[in-house]
Amino acid sequence: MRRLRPGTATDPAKPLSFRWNGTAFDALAGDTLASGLLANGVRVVGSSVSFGRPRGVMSAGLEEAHAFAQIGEGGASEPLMRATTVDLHHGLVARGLSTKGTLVQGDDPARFEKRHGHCDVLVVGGGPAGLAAAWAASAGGARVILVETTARWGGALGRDLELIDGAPALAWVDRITRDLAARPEVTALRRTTAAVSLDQNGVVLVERLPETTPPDRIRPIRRLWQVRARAVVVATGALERGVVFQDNDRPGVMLASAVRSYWHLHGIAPATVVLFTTNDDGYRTAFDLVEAGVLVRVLDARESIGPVGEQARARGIEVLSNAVVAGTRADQAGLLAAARFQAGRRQGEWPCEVLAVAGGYQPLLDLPAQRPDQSHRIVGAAAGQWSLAECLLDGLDAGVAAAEAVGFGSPGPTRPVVGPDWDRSPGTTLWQVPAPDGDETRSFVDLHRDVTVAGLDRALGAGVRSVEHLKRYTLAGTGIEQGKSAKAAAGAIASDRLGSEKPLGVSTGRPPTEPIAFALLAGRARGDLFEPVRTTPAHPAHVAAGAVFENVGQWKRPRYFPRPGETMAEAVAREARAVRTGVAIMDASTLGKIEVQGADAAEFLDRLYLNRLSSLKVGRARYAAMCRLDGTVFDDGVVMRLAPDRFFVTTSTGHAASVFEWMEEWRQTEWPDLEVWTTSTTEQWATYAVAGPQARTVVQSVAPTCDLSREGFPFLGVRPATIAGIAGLLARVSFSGELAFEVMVQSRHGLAVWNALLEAGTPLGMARYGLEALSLLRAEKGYLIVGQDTDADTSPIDAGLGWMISDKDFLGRRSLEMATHRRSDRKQLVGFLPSDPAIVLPEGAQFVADPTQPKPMTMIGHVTTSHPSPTLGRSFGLALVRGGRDRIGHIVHAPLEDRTVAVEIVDPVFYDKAGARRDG
Amino acid sequence: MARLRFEPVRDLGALTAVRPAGRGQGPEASGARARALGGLVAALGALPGENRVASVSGREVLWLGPDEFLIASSLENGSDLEQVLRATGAGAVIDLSSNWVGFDLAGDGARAVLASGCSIDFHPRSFGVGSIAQTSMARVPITIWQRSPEPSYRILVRPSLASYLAAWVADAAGSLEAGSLE
Amino acid sequence: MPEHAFHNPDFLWRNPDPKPSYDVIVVGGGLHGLATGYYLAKNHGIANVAVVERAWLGSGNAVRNTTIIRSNYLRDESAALYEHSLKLWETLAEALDYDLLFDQRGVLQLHHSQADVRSGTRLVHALRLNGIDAEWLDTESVKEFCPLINTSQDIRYPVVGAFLQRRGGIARHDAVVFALARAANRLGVDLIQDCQVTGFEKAGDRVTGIVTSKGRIGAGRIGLVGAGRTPLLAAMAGFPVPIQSSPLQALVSEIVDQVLNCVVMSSGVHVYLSQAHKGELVMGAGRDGYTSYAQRGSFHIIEQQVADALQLFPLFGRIHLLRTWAGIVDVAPDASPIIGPTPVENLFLNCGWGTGGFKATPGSGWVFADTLANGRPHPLVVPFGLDRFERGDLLDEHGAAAVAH
Amino acid sequence: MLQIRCPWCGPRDEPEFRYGGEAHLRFPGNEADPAAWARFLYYRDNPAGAYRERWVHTAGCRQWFHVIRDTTSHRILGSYRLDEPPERAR
Ligand SMILES: Cc1cc2nc3c(=O)[nH]c(=O)nc-3n(C[C@H](O)[C@H](O)[C@H](O)COP(=O)(O)OP(=O)(O)OC[C@H]3O[C@@H](n4cnc5c(N)ncnc54)[C@H](O)[C@@H]3O)c2cc1C
Ligand SMILES: NC(=O)c1ccc[n+]([C@@H]2O[C@H](COP(=O)([O-])OP(=O)(O)OC[C@H]3O[C@@H](n4cnc5c(N)ncnc54)[C@H](O)[C@@H]3O)[C@@H](O)[C@H]2O)c1
Ligand SMILES: Cc1cc2nc3c(=O)[nH]c(=O)nc-3n(C[C@H](O)[C@H](O)[C@H](O)COP(=O)(O)O)c2cc1C
Ligand SMILES: [Zn+2]
Repeated sequence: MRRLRPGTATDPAKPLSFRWNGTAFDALAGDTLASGLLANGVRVVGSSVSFGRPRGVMSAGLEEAHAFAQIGEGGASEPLMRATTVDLHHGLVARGLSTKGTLVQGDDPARFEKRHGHCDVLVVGGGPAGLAAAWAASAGGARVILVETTARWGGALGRDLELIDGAPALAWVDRITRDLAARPEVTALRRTTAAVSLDQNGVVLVERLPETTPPDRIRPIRRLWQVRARAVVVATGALERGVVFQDNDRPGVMLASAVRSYWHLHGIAPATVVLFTTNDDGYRTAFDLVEAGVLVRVLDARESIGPVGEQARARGIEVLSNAVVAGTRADQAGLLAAARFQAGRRQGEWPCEVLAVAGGYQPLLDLPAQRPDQSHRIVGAAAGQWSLAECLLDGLDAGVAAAEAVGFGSPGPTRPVVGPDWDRSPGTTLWQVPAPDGDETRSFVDLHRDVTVAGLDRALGAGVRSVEHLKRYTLAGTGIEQGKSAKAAAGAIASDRLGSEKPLGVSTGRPPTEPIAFALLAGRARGDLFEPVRTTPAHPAHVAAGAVFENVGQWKRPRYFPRPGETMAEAVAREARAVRTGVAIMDASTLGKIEVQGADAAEFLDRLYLNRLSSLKVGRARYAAMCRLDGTVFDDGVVMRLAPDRFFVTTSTGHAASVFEWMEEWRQTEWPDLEVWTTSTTEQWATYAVAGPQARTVVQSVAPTCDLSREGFPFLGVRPATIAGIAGLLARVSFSGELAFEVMVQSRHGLAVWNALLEAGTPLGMARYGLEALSLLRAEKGYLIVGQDTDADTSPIDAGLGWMISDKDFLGRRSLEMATHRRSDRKQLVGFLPSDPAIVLPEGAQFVADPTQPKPMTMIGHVTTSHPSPTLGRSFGLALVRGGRDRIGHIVHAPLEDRTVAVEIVDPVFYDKAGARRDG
Repeated sequence: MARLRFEPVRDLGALTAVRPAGRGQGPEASGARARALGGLVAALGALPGENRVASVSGREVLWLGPDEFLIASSLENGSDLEQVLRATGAGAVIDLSSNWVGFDLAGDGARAVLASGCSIDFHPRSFGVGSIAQTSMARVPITIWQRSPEPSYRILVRPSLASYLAAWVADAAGSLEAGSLE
Repeated sequence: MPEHAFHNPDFLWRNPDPKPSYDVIVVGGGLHGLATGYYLAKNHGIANVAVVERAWLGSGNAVRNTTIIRSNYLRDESAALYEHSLKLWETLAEALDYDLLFDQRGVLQLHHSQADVRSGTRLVHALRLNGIDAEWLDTESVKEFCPLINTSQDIRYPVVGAFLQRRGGIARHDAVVFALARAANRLGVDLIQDCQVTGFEKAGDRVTGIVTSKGRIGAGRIGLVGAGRTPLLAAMAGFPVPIQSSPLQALVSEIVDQVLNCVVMSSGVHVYLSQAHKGELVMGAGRDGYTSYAQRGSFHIIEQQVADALQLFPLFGRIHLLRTWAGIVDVAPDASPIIGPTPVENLFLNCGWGTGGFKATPGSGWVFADTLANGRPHPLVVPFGLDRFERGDLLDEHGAAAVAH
Repeated sequence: MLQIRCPWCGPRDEPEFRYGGEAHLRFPGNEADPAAWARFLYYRDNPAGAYRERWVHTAGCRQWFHVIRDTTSHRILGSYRLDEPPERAR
């Protein structure tokens, strides 16, 4: 094929060049990669996946099953692009592929973005039906989005020479698109494919933005739209079908409509064409190419060729009726050289450069097929309307109806006059021409997956009767174009060969209608924007102090604060020692905080927590825990009573959201009569724990007016206080067992107060401590961390929180009364001491009673927390152990990979059992 | 003309949440509710309708849900407001001044930037001056309302998530300037 | 045969009309139903068996799963069951005389937080003592084992470690359907497709047959293996099941050169993926929250899982999403299967495999065939009975692996 | 992706909501017998067809409400407030 003139889609004033398999070629703006290759006489684009046969361009659109290319270079290289849907730009680099792509390591500078869109009416497809629908729908002011996957409007009108209102149809297209552009509420997007159909009239669009080689780092090259429409009109048209015959995959065998497209849109034509048609529409290709001086001969599968065929003969075109292509002959390179035909009893061979196949049209319904029960309006060729006049009217009517359905009138559009209409008689349905020699191993049904009629036969012979098994046995329809052209053929040919009266149909269609790059699906959510990092007000100070951070959900929390040269173990030991012997400070701002207010607040909390909180006095705090309904531990925290009708509740960092939601759920759905309200105040407050024997001194120096004495501010007291000049709250709660104050100030002052506390503590050598030291300190006191020392089976009784359970009702109580919760072999939280005090057991290590038993061993528990303790001068830990409390004082064994460690089960409180130190 | 302005709100003032008393059904509850709402109207000058913002005497009263309002006021009248509201017999009053930080987003490109991460329709036909929504932007929870037809929007976001949201918006604004987001 | 096409046998199965009655009817022609039919004939000599399937064999989750096979479950009861299954996988291709492309390329479960690490190490220790292979890998070793993974510590959720089950891997799911069906068919089991069960016939509390779209069929014993549609079947039989049916989605890319040498799962960054034999990437994430029988899910789940995957595999940026789909999975409150007798005599239940039953295929068929043949639960499944919910003895697997596939 | 109408805020995309399963369940109280308790904890209706279910608008007004949705098509027949009867679904 050669370019004989510019086409309607190409701009001779804008030449460009691109590289294909290392060679530079010239083309024009408006070319696709496929037209660019054809214009340069490139006939072989790649090779077939199973048999390595040469393959060329067979279509002009999204149904392309041959011409796959790897586009771009380095990290920006993109595999398996259909040459027919890639718009050429200057400098583009591409190479041909079989059906396997390549991934290339390297930086990909390209950007991809996403966007939400909203409209009254979404019209998919910019052919005559879609244009008419969008035009009519938007006339009354409705918001309309119109999308077209190719670079140009008009759909079939680009390849079919038609007249509308007495002028070439493309003039009508221009007029309509100009009207649309002038309407402010219309968004008309070319190079945009409707790819995914969502429930409730959502549609995901893929928009291709202008690209450069190499890509720049700012302008996105593709955009994923998520559109919500109030009505959707589908005008996606129809695809021309091929016909399966022997050696139907040769480069040069093309769809007749594609041959016509390349001629009209790109000015490209072959020297000789054999048209194999089953219908009148195919003759358009013959007529248009003859005018271009191409030698055209026609094989018409119908018994009688009808008036259009007669017209062709009258124009000097050789036409054989009752004629089919039985096979093709190739030259030495495997390229099409001739079509072998059978016409009645006559057999023969016509040499040709292109064999154009017109097998009739198949509505393209891959979008609505994704949600069969959606109420999309399907119009035009997609709805089986074959004449332009019908397509236009169908589109106009659907546009008006859609606008009216969403409350917009329409001025009653004028109906365009089409004509003279293309004279046509219905075609004959022909899916396959049997191979004359009976060898169907080269009659390709799915050209992409190399599935042949012989392959279908094999599947049927094996007992396959469902089109879905057929697909999975042969792989027909599983390629890049998802069988847009092959699926129907596979089902029809198989039905035919089975002689079954019930057609097998087509295999299920799924999203997306065109492949979507992973990078586009991620959009901006990559790198730093992948997911939020949540930081506390004092975060900059932690960074400056050299903290090592840990991800806790989305939060960054200091794990420890190493001094130069310190290992983690050393830093943690130092931090913990500071708490035990001096003073240290930790940022606890990520704790969840909830304010519960209202006359029934106390009753509400009583129903949620194990403990009775209505008895809590104003100005006092209580450690409290709650269960799930199944009686397992959900969360723990401190409940503080600020006023008779006001409580301040803390939750663990990880459960802040779920506890809040849990409270709201019960408040709204079960207890709508309680006068109570909950508000999440997690970020209203910055919270710092100042812990250690010297804590009082430090806090006193920033809260000079507050009575912090042992008597004046007893353990579990809560009171408003001015801290470093900022009004806040002080609470005497302790998770380390030492004297400790929890300082709460509004988070906007958090950093300043943190710095003030640090400054106040400096003379006393106050340390910062992180999560590791915290975990160690609290474990020495036997305080559990929900989720670490408990799992999905642990009840509060198992966890040693049974003392909290009051005689009132609370959520989960019913489950705790079940027999299973009273079993003595439940896993209970206990302490343990390795027999060798230098051995720190790994967390997660399992305990057995008898270490000599063969595998699978009977495990009786596992380590939940394990540390070396500078305070105890030895290793220790917490564990969940079957019947653990009865095993206190007994030895169990932890078989590790390289040795077995004996450990003694002990009470979980290791330090200051009497609780003497918390008052300082 | 600047196509887009995006800046942190330096002084967001005081934010006070209020929940009218009178939950549940029955005449007693609805009486309490009517009294609470009446008290709030008296104290604030007006209450907004559903999904609306009422701006009265320098305060903005935001509808957040069927039983929740958030009042944004300058810091000075903020602190006594809490007492005033409590005195109206409202069910719950709570200071949230530090629970949120604010951004203002304004200009031609504002809607396009919002559309890069928020699924709400900001077209003037469905969201105009005085409209408010709690939703998410870039998967971060936000409260957003339109303050002028320019359009200009105020966005509240949790302090811990503010820098992420700002980075997202800056990135989207970059695309906008490059001419791709229009 | 080139690697992207498969070798399928010349004969798979007969397509018989149902007989008036069978000794055993298995309702559900998925993997577990087919395996049950196969083992009834093979292990118990009961060949007067029908497997009835409402659509085509495998049309449920059998053809929809991401094919991850492993046995590294935390609970002793689960570990025993899945390990039994994994051992059967190791000889299944030979037993069925069919290349299942069972490939023990290793399953790597990545951890991204200290909390993850804790549950991961717990699992490794438990598995070792249960005699199941498990290795803990630090970040360096992860990089070595699977160089494609981004182990940079600068990403949002860096990899802090992983555990590896080398005996884990993937198989070709369609081949397993074909192979089990062919083997069952060979042993005389009738595979009856397009045969929807619409009711049960009972004599008192005893079930005596099924009512189907192809008429009534009598049965001695009946096994329900209907996966996502179990609640509907149970309702027909007159008892409830604690199952939620919801969509679980998966996706594939187009075919690219082999680059990924193992199965990668990540709980913190919610995704699991592998590269199938043809070369497509196969990927899944968590299930959609809502109840559904529509075999499709919500697209934002797909978008999120792909963004997650790109954190770990930046190389996949320009790969294309080719196809997405969903299966309807049956999930019990504790995410463990339910196997055993039902309140109806002679009617047995096998369901609740949820998001992770592909790996259990041979094991499930084995124990369920035994249960049906003997009319009492196989010893391995005693803890998995329907009665555990009333007792409160749940078998929660969530604790161990946040993703259970 | 579903689009759900919050009775308070109007139609919003699914990620703004959290699913709450079967609607109109009654908490049997802590006196329930074991069977009734297990029912309440673990058993939910799972119809193929119209399903009354609960959702909560977590990213919006945080209100719980009811939705009637067809589980075979995802078509939503309406939503209604907690204090409204199903007939009021819109
Ligand atoms: C996306 C996805 C990914 C997964 N990934 C994995 C994984 O990586 N690893 C893993 O181990 N597991 C995975 N699973 C889970 C696994 O697929 C299932 O647990 C397993 O397939 C269930 O067993 P089955 O094959 O017998 O079920 P199904 O194939 O669903 O079989 C049930 C059969 O019963 C039939 N049936 C139902 N009702 C009737 C009726 N009334 N009459 C007649 N027949 C009926 C159905 O049509 C169906 O064919 C995944 C599942 C999904 C959906
Ligand atoms: N004579 C015949 O046998 C015959 C058969 C079929 C069609 N036709 C002619 O074709 C025309 C049909 O008009 P029409 O408007 O219905 O169809 P059309 O084919 O003209 O237009 C459909 C448009 O939708 C686009 N499209 C397809 N899928 C898309 C997607 N997912 N997203 C975005 N865009 C997508 C296509 O690129 C195309 O431009 C008429 O002129 C008719 O006469 C004739
Ligand atoms: C492991 C695996 C690999 C798959 N590979 C492909 C593939 O290469 N091409 C394809 O179109 N579909 C592929 N699929 C998806 C199936 O085509 C199909 O979507 C899936 O079996 C669900 O069936 P349904 O979509 O017909 O409902 C694959 C599925 C699985 C489970
Ligand atoms: Zn709402």
